[in-house]
Amino acid sequence: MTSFIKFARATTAAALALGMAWQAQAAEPKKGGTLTLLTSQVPRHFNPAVQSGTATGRPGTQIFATLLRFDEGWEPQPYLAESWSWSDDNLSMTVKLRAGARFHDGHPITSKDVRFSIETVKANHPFKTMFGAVASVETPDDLTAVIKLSQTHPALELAMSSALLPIIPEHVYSKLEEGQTAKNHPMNATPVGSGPFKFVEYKQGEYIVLERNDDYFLPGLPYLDRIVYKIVRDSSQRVITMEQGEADFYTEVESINIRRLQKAENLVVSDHGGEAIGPITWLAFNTKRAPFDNPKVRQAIAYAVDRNFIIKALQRGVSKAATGPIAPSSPYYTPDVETYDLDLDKAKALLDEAGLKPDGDGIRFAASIDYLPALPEQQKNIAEYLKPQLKKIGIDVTVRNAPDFPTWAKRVSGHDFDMTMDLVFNWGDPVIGVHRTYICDNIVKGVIWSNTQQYCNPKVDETLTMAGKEPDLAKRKALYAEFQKTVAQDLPIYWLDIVPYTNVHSKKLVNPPLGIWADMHPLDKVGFAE
Amino acid sequence: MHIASVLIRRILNAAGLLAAVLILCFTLIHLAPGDPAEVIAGEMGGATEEMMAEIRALYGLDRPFHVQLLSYLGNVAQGDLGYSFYFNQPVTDLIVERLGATLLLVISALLLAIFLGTFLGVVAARNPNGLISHFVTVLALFGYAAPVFWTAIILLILFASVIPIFPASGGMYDITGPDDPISRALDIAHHMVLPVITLSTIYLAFYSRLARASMLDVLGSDYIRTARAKGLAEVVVVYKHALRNAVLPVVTFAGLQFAQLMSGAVLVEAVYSWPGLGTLAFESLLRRDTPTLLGILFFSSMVVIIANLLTDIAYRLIDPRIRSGAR
Amino acid sequence: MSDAAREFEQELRVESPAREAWRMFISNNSAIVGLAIFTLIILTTFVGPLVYTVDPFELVWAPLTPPGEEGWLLGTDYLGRDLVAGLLIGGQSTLAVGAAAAVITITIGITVGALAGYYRGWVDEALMRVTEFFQVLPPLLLAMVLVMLFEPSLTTIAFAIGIVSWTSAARLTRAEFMRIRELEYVKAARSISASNARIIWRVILPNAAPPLIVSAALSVGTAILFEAGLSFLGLSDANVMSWGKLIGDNRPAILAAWWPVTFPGVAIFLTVLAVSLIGDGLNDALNPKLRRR
Amino acid sequence: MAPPLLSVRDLRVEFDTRDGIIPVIQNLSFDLHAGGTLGIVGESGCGKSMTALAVMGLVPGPMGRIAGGSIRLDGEDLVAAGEQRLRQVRGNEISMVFQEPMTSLNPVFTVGDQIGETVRLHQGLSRREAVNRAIEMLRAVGIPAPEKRVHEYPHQLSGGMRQRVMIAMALACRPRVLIADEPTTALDVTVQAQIFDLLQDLQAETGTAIILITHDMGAIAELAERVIVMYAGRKVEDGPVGEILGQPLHPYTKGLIRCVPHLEADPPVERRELMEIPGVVPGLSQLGGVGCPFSPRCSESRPDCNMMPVEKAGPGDHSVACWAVSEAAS
Repeated sequence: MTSFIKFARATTAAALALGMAWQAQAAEPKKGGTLTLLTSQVPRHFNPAVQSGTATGRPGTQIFATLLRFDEGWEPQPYLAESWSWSDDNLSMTVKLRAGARFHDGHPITSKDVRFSIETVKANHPFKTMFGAVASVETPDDLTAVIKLSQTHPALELAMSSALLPIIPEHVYSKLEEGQTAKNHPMNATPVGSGPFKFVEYKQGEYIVLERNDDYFLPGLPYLDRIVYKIVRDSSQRVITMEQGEADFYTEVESINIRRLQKAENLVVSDHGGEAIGPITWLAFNTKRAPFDNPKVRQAIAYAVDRNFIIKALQRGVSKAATGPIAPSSPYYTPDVETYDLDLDKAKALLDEAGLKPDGDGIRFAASIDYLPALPEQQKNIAEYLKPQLKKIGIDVTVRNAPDFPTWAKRVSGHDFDMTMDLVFNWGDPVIGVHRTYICDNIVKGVIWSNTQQYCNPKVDETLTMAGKEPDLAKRKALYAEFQKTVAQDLPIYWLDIVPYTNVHSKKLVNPPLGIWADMHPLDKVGFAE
Repeated sequence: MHIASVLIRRILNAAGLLAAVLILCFTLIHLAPGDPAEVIAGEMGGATEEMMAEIRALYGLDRPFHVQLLSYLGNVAQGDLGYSFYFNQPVTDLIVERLGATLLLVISALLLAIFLGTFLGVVAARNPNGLISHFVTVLALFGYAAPVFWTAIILLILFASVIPIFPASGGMYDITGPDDPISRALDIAHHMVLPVITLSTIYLAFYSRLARASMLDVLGSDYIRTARAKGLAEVVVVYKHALRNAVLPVVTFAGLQFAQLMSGAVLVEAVYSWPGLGTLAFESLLRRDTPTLLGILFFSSMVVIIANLLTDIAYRLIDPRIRSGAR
Repeated sequence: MSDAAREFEQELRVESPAREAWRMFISNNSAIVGLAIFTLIILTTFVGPLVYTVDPFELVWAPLTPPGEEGWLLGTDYLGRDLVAGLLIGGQSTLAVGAAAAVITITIGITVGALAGYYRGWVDEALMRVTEFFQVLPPLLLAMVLVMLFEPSLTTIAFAIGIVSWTSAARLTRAEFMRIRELEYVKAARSISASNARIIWRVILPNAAPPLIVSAALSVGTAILFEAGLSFLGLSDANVMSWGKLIGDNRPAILAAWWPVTFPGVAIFLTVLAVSLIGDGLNDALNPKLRRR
Repeated sequence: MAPPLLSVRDLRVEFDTRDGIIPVIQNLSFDLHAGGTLGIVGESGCGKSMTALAVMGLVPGPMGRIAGGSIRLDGEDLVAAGEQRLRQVRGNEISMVFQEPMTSLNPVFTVGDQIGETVRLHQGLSRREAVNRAIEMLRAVGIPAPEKRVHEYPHQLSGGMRQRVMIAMALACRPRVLIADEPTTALDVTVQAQIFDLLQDLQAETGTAIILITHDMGAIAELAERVIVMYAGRKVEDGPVGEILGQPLHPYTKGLIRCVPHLEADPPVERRELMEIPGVVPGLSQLGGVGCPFSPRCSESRPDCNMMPVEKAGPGDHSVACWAVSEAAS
């Protein structure tokens, strides 16, 4: 076991305790039953190897098994891999596959499928940092795979769980006809995996039906006969659907509806689960555009924003403060940075220093703010709040409406913006979800969720490169702490808060998915009470 | 004019219209900011420039505009509406299923509106100062003035939450329910009630008023006096002799308003998660899924054209004067 | 133009029908109610903000404060903005969009219809093809595409609505023109060689006006509903308050708070109701056939 | 003499209007004998069509109603009869041909359907029998190729044809009374003559009594045995056709006859040109006054005329309501 995991366990004692408390209650569910989950998202297809995101990830993790799975305490557990071990130099991992495991079409799972899967993900998945360090995968026998790394890569274990590394059958997905690539392979829509549930039917925009894999490699599992994902776009409708008992689980509950759901006698509301995802809501600046190229201006704005108001009033106390680029639920988080608590006088003083004096109407300059056109509570609402709030320090803000994602993405990725609200995921390890936003290399015009702030600090680059491959956890933590302090000072982004993945589930449900990946995790132990 | 030449003329006309719809909309969507590659990249959680280029090349988005347009039109002419960037499916497959749901909703709503509206209108016309007549007037005003999505939300909260007699999760049927044809049909009927009522409200209002005015007109006509002079019972006079003449404007408007009805369906589908073309249109618009969006515009235009044709046929069946080309 | 023609035109422009229409209109109770509501709405939205000066974008109190509490008459919205201010200022833009869209609708409709109905032949044929084109496309879908394309602002929304809704006005105008151009006085005007433009705008149009006025009045209501529908789908201008935007933005909170969605809904309802009552009143007053009933 | 088939006594029909209750027919009495022909003449708006509707029980409600008097068919008072009984009478015992053949037929049904409907209703014929009867009737009214025409729609027929269809429809059940309300007004002159001939032929054949309503004295002269002249809802003169035409007593009747040049065998030289009665028929709101309604237009007007004249018997079987005439007769 790597020191990373030990560290992770130590620093997430709270999460562990909660997980144990939950496990203590857990009883053996009965066999059978249909689990109905609600989602607002419409997946393109079900192969997470070539598609990131929760829409594909949720059903994808039921259909495809991964090598490892993580429990509620950030602890890696055997899954398709019966065991795994690291070489002493941390540059090679040997994975032993479970014997007798088969894909849904009856083909046995071999180490060649593991190699094929890693190669496919490496070539097609947007998170290049996940397997960028993998040099080769050797297959000494059918049940052994040896993953060779070009540099140490502490994030590898996490990247082998959830939706990040689905083991896909080579004999199915290597067959490509003219004009086909892994990304548009027809079998992505009718996937063949080895997970606890098999794909049955997808009615585009309506529902997804999965059924029990009777040949599942974990004996006695899963409990459920069937999983149905119902796509319900409207949040209020999801609430009444749960209240009426027409569904058993949904996550990403809007804060506005939490109180109402808590009152329902048949439901349990929980904010556990999904800790690994780490979605940070932030305000990003275009650091190449005046006056936002001046750190003082960015700091002034940070001082003018009342993070407390956002958390307490706009998010109704549901969210937690995010003070830096790494989510507080991460082992690498440090609270020891400048937090820019509300101070309008300081904000005005900083603007004065920057030479931005108010005119006759008290206006210093005009600026626009964009927002990601999804999750209005976390995006549009805050942008609209900033309009009157920043007026208090003399900034005349125009909210730029983005009717849809492409419009917004075009502006932000094209660097055509002043400020924008955004929501970006940590994805478990900083290497996967954090580096991309701050390194100079990743200033790529036209690519959303690259370093669209165009922030470039060679010192930060150097720190991150070292942190990414540092196997020693104490040192790694120190490096990330340094990184957090620096960017909090430079402030290319003002981090606001993290809205946890609040979920609601039926009281009849046993072992609801409340782990670090929430329902992007095999639901083989979920079932209904007797 | 010869019937065949009329038919050929109409088909040519329809083909021209559809081509115009495709060309204009293709251009419009092309002009919109953002492209599918960005959407796909966004959904994947970001992408490198090479991946974006790869996606664009995969869907031919890197070719010049006119090449894309011509190749698209060429494909449509061969009956191929293309492949959805976003949903990874042939557009025709994607649409055909949704089209059924939308047509089920729209046609049920239209029939309800026509029949109930006509009935109310007739009853109101027979007693222009009676209670029903006032009710029709009030209904007409309210049905017209209340935004349809607003009615939808209120009905949903009222009849799925406060008095939970209809399914809250919307959709067309409950996939977890029994799947024998009869149970499924009943389930669909159960799911249809609120959307159909909501959508028909506006038109119910409209048609009842139209039918009332038209019926008043017809009841004052000479042939109604003739019918009465034959000794026919009032019911026969009204429902046999007057009604068939009075529904003519209703039928005309039903055809003309089919496009508007499809519009209303977009809003109603959005509230009730009805898996129709409206929802699909909105989703594909948000995702710049040009082939799907164009396919929807193509199909809905075609539906409107067919609806107009059917209106003409219905009109001919009801009114012999049109049938023989007189007038 | 000859004296004869001028005299002829003056003869056409008799004052009494307008006066009689007005008499009919004001003797129609529901039309008066409509006019009263409409006047009241105009007055409140345009004069109200001069008296009630709260900024509709200002966060004044806790989000979703119920009506009447803490001195906020209609409560606050999901951000804590005052709903009274939102309704007053929002009403201005909603009414402006409604009026602008109606003007565009009627202008395009009358121009297309008049040219098609007057010139007939290939002009008619061509214009009717264009009309058909706009008639087969579901208006909301087309408007959605247009608004997305040019980004949602009051201007784009008004234009989009106008562009997708003019067809019925065009058909109406065309039918009226076809009917009127065959009437004796038009033939007379033509025989004294009045110009086509003059015949279209000064001779036929005034006589085709009654149904067009009714249609214009009703299209204000339709446009307001349309704006609300687009806002509901998220296609609204974030920097301009409007009733549709209030409904669309507050909709996710409807289970927690009914008021931010209800009040603008009622405002839209009353406005459209008023406009359609006025439209009906005008219809009864201007349509000589109905006048006898 | 046998008792009259249809006997109308003191008929009063009222309408509610914005200006109050207006009597559109007052004190109207007449008799019709089986097989006989009664003409009712007068200008438009004199109440002659309303008389027909009153006999049919079709006074348009709810504004209009029969406010008094009786209409007896074979002694049975139709005013007192229920709606159900009236429906049995309409189209069966009394039927009617309307003024406007162009609009009086329902455009969406075939003429066969419309004729057959009556016999199916009143005589319970089957569909097939009804079609045969319709063909028979169409042949009887002189429509060529009736087997083909029976399946045609009204718009496919000319005006004269349509009026023949109307007559066929009215006579399909062999009614005892046929009311023909201006049956030829909307038709060409040549067609008018054909229709009148047809009516006469059919009457001779079936023995149906006819009430012919018209403003055309020529038609009366040709067809009717008795004539009543109506003005402003009242009967002003009543008598055998020869007497009325030969010796009109009422100034209004005289005026009507003068309008038709050839009826006067030897017109005075100064009346060679077509004559007309000056002034216009009084509007609805002017009905119900106390004076003689014709006096404003009457050349023989006198002070008495501001009181309503009473009906006075003239020579023979002739009566008239005019102050001037009463005096002359006394």
